[in-house]
Amino acid sequence: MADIRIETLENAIRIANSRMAALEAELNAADSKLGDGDTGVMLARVLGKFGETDIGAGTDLGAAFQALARAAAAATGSSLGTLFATALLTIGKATKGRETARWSELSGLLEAALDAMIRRGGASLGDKTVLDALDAVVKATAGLADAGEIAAEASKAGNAALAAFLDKPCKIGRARMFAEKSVGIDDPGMLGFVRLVDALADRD
Amino acid sequence: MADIRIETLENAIRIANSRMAALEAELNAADSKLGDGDTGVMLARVLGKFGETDIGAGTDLGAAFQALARAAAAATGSSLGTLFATALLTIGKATKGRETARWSELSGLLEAALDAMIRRGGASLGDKTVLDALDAVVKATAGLADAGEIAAEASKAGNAALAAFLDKPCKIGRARMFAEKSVGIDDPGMLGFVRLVDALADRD
Amino acid sequence: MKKLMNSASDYVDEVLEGLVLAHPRLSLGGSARRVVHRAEGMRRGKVGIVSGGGSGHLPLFTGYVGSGMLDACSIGNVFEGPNIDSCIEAIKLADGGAGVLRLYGNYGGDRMNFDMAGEFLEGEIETTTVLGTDDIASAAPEESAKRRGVAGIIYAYKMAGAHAEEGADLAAVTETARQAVAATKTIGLALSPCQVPGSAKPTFEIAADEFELGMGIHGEPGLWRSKMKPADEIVDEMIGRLLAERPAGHRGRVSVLVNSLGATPLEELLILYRRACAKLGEAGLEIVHPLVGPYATSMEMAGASISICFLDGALERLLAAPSGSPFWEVK
Amino acid sequence: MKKLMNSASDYVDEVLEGLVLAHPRLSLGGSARRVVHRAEGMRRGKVGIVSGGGSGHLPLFTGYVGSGMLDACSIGNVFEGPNIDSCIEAIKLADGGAGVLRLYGNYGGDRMNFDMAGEFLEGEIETTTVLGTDDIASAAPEESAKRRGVAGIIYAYKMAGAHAEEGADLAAVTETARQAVAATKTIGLALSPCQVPGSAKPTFEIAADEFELGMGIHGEPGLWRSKMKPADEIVDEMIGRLLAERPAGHRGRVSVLVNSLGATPLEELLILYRRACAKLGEAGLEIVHPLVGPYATSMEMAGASISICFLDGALERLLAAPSGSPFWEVK
Ligand SMILES: Nc1ncnc2c1ncn2[C@@H]1O[C@H](COP(=O)(O)OP(=O)(O)O)[C@@H](O)[C@H]1O
Ligand SMILES: Nc1ncnc2c1ncn2[C@@H]1O[C@H](COP(=O)(O)OP(=O)(O)O)[C@@H](O)[C@H]1O
Ligand SMILES: [Mg+2]
Ligand SMILES: [Mg+2]
Ligand SMILES: [Mg+2]
Ligand SMILES: [Mg+2]
Repeated sequence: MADIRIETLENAIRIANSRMAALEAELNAADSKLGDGDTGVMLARVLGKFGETDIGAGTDLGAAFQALARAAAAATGSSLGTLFATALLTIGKATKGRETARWSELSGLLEAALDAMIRRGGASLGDKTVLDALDAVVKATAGLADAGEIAAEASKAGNAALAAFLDKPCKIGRARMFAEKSVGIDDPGMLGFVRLVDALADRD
Repeated sequence: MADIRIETLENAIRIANSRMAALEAELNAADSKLGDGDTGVMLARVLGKFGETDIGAGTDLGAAFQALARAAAAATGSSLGTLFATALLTIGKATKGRETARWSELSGLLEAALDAMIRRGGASLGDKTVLDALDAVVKATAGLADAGEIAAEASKAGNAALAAFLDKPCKIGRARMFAEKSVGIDDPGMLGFVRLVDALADRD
Repeated sequence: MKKLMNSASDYVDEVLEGLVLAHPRLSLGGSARRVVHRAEGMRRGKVGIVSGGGSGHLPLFTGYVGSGMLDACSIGNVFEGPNIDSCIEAIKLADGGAGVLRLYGNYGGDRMNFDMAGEFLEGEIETTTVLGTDDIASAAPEESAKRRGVAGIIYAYKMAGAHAEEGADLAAVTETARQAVAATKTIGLALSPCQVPGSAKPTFEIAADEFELGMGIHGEPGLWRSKMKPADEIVDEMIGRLLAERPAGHRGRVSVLVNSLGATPLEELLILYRRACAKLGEAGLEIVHPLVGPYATSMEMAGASISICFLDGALERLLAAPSGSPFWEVK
Repeated sequence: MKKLMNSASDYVDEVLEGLVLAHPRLSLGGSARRVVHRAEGMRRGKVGIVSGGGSGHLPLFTGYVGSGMLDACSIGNVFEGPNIDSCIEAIKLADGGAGVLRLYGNYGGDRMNFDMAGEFLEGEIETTTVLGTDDIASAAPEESAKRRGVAGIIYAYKMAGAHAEEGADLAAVTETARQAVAATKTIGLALSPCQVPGSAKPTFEIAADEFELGMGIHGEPGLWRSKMKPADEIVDEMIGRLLAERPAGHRGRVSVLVNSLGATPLEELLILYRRACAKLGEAGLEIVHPLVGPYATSMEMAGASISICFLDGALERLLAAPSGSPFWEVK
């Protein structure tokens, strides 16, 4: 399969946006169990803005990622949205000036994004957040070079993380106070991430 | 039958109070169609206060009426309550110092009360208020001397007034604005008065 | 409807106790503790101004007791007029020897009790009366004297109060109140009802997607109901109806009050106010001293009213004068 | 839930436009018009104070911009943090050359964006941070630094703001804010939810006869639910929990804030305040400068919070100092 290029990104944004139509309500519902119920509406807005952002004009893949980071940061100041922007900015810096990236680089790029998100948000792996699913994807895709294989392994790993954390208590934010209540409930950020990875891997 | 005396009053208050249990909701509902829905709760409170007012100690019938007037005036400042207090005060003044009144005097006493209520409230006969039912009772009981006959005629006249006004428009207060809406609806003050007269006449 | 209260029968008394605890410039008096008056007492020689009415409309009426506004208020049960004793006591507490203006909304019970109180005090305290009649939905223009008083009455409190504070005599203060009432027009809209404490039912019913224009502050029926519309459309109709009552010869400066009936949050009031500004601007009117917030409520009723006070030079000067009431301070 | 608005996407922008129209001392700025700041600009040499957060909490945060309080606020969408650009712009607008204190509630998005804004301005504007953490239901006392900031943060605005106005330097203003936060404890209760504009559902569900103690201001779950109880019983538990957090060595003077979450009317707040006074009196505490009203809301949510600010001499002096913000004026 071809390298990662701006069209790859544009295609992913289209897929994510069409998946969001149904996912929005699911994420809102998940967040409303212990949070404020806005994960879905926020993510839909951010992905919608991506769809409106023109990233196809140039040939700089890094610049495209950075444009998306700016779009996310302009569209919201919520926790997940800001972490999303942080991740995109990090990947953008790493691919700045390049026309393409190889699929074999993806795991490393995601790992850099993960580190930046940990630094920015102050949460730790194991806290039951989007970070844990991303971490699982980083690990499962390390060393892989084939886009199809990466998609399949990422999806498998994300779902495995979701399942593994379902019965663990949440350790951040207000939900921490209700650690027992968070047992048996998916973290909305993790859920959103895994569902979108599934959609990109065509495994809805 | 005996004359009107303080015990007659006490007995009437007991009857009115027990009738009020079911009447309260009916009057609130009637008032909520075009008014603020409080006729029943206010009247129940006023009659409840009457039950707590000690009027049996002395032998002055007029003083008893005046004590009730004060109780009503203390319990509410609503239109109907204030008119009720006005009526009781007027009858109290007319019977001041007397131990009894004859039943044949009742129509005249009520007429004096009606005049005072018209002066106080500024409404006219025909406006579709409690005044119209009272006026009908005054007229129907004029010249009668027997308690039983008075009760029967009062009840008949009150209900006839209620029926006659049902399809007329209300001409006072905010309901005036919705004159067409008030057609087919009982005036809550008139309804309360007639229902209580029925109860006193034992014609529930 | 849920209420944070102890019992229906203690509701009003506990509210008033809380009010004077929270606002030490207010005092609770009267034989039944149903009069709120200025804690510092009346200044000799100043014309007194009393108002009053049923409970359930805070900050009306009591919240406007203070220097440059009201001197005393008599308070009735929820949505009932104040009783005669409290009216008598309020007038006495507002008596500084220069007469007392009775300034309250045009409701049957209130009127009868304030009238009786005045008769009772005849020969003792000189009194005059001005009735608030700003609710344009409560009677046609030809019958404007029959209209009810709603939120817009606070303009009359402010202007008459400032005039009295300056030392104007009873006739002049009364005339100012009369002019302020004549200059002020209000229209309201309701989204959801309130419930009188102790009552089994809300004051009215309305569908989850409907609103009513022109509803009274106790839930009395309004002009029409409709499915929810964009706020700007609603404001356009409200402003249109208010401007239709613009006094002949008015010169172009107005104050505007966008008032919450209780549950409607400040966010929504500001959306209404934004549009009201635009429409008044289009009509060539200039807004001074706008008021946006809960100024006259019906407990937890959702909805809002818009009042326009069509100013002249004298009224505008009095509007800007100092006042020290807890819910409308001007320094 | 019915809302007087035009569209969900215009909600925040129109609210902010209405706000600055109604309060000319406030200005709307920033590239996306999501910063509210003092219209008269920053005084050179004064420490700046910025706050901010999601929309839907008026008069928080923007209503406390004014002399002796905040200098600028960055505003996010409803219940979302302010974005990084608005945080950067707010800090710049609050810069008078003496550094800027970032003083806001302890919410993830707000924190990340204010942090990034500070990093972005490193070397250009000196910044410090104090997080509001007054909600005692949001974490155990051992983890009080993890608590969320709710209504009680306005005490920190007031005290730090007064100190900055007096000319204190950044370190001193920051320390005052820290002390004010440490001295203030809040607990809330909810009766009914609100709805985020554009969302299909209310933020939570609760039975018609239930209330929840300790609920978060976005509807996050609280400590327990129960059938409705008499107000005094509810207040007793709230005050009991707040007094359990009374700082060691506190001398006995407090301020109290009884705050409406939006739809709960002033009448009910006063019933709560009346009982709070009695309980604090029993505990030997004296109340100064009480606040009763809608100070920090969640749009049309019904419910209330009680905050106690345990004063010392320095904090009390700053509490009483003048301030000119639209929703908390002291003269
Ligand atoms: N500090 C953090 N570190 C990592 N992930 C976080 C952090 N805070 C929140 N999240 C993620 O964001 C999700 C919540 O997102 P969202 O509802 O948009 O934010 P908010 O809490 O601002 O409403 C959580 O489910 C979690 O996965
Ligand atoms: N001015 C008046 N003259 C005669 N009757 C009146 C007058 N005002 C009200 N009423 C009577 O009182 C009734 C309403 O009473 P109530 O609901 O207690 O008063 P309020 O209008 O103060 O809520 C009306 O149905 C009418 O019969
Ligand atoms: Mg959320
Ligand atoms: Mg009524
Ligand atoms: Mg009434
Ligand atoms: Mg959020």
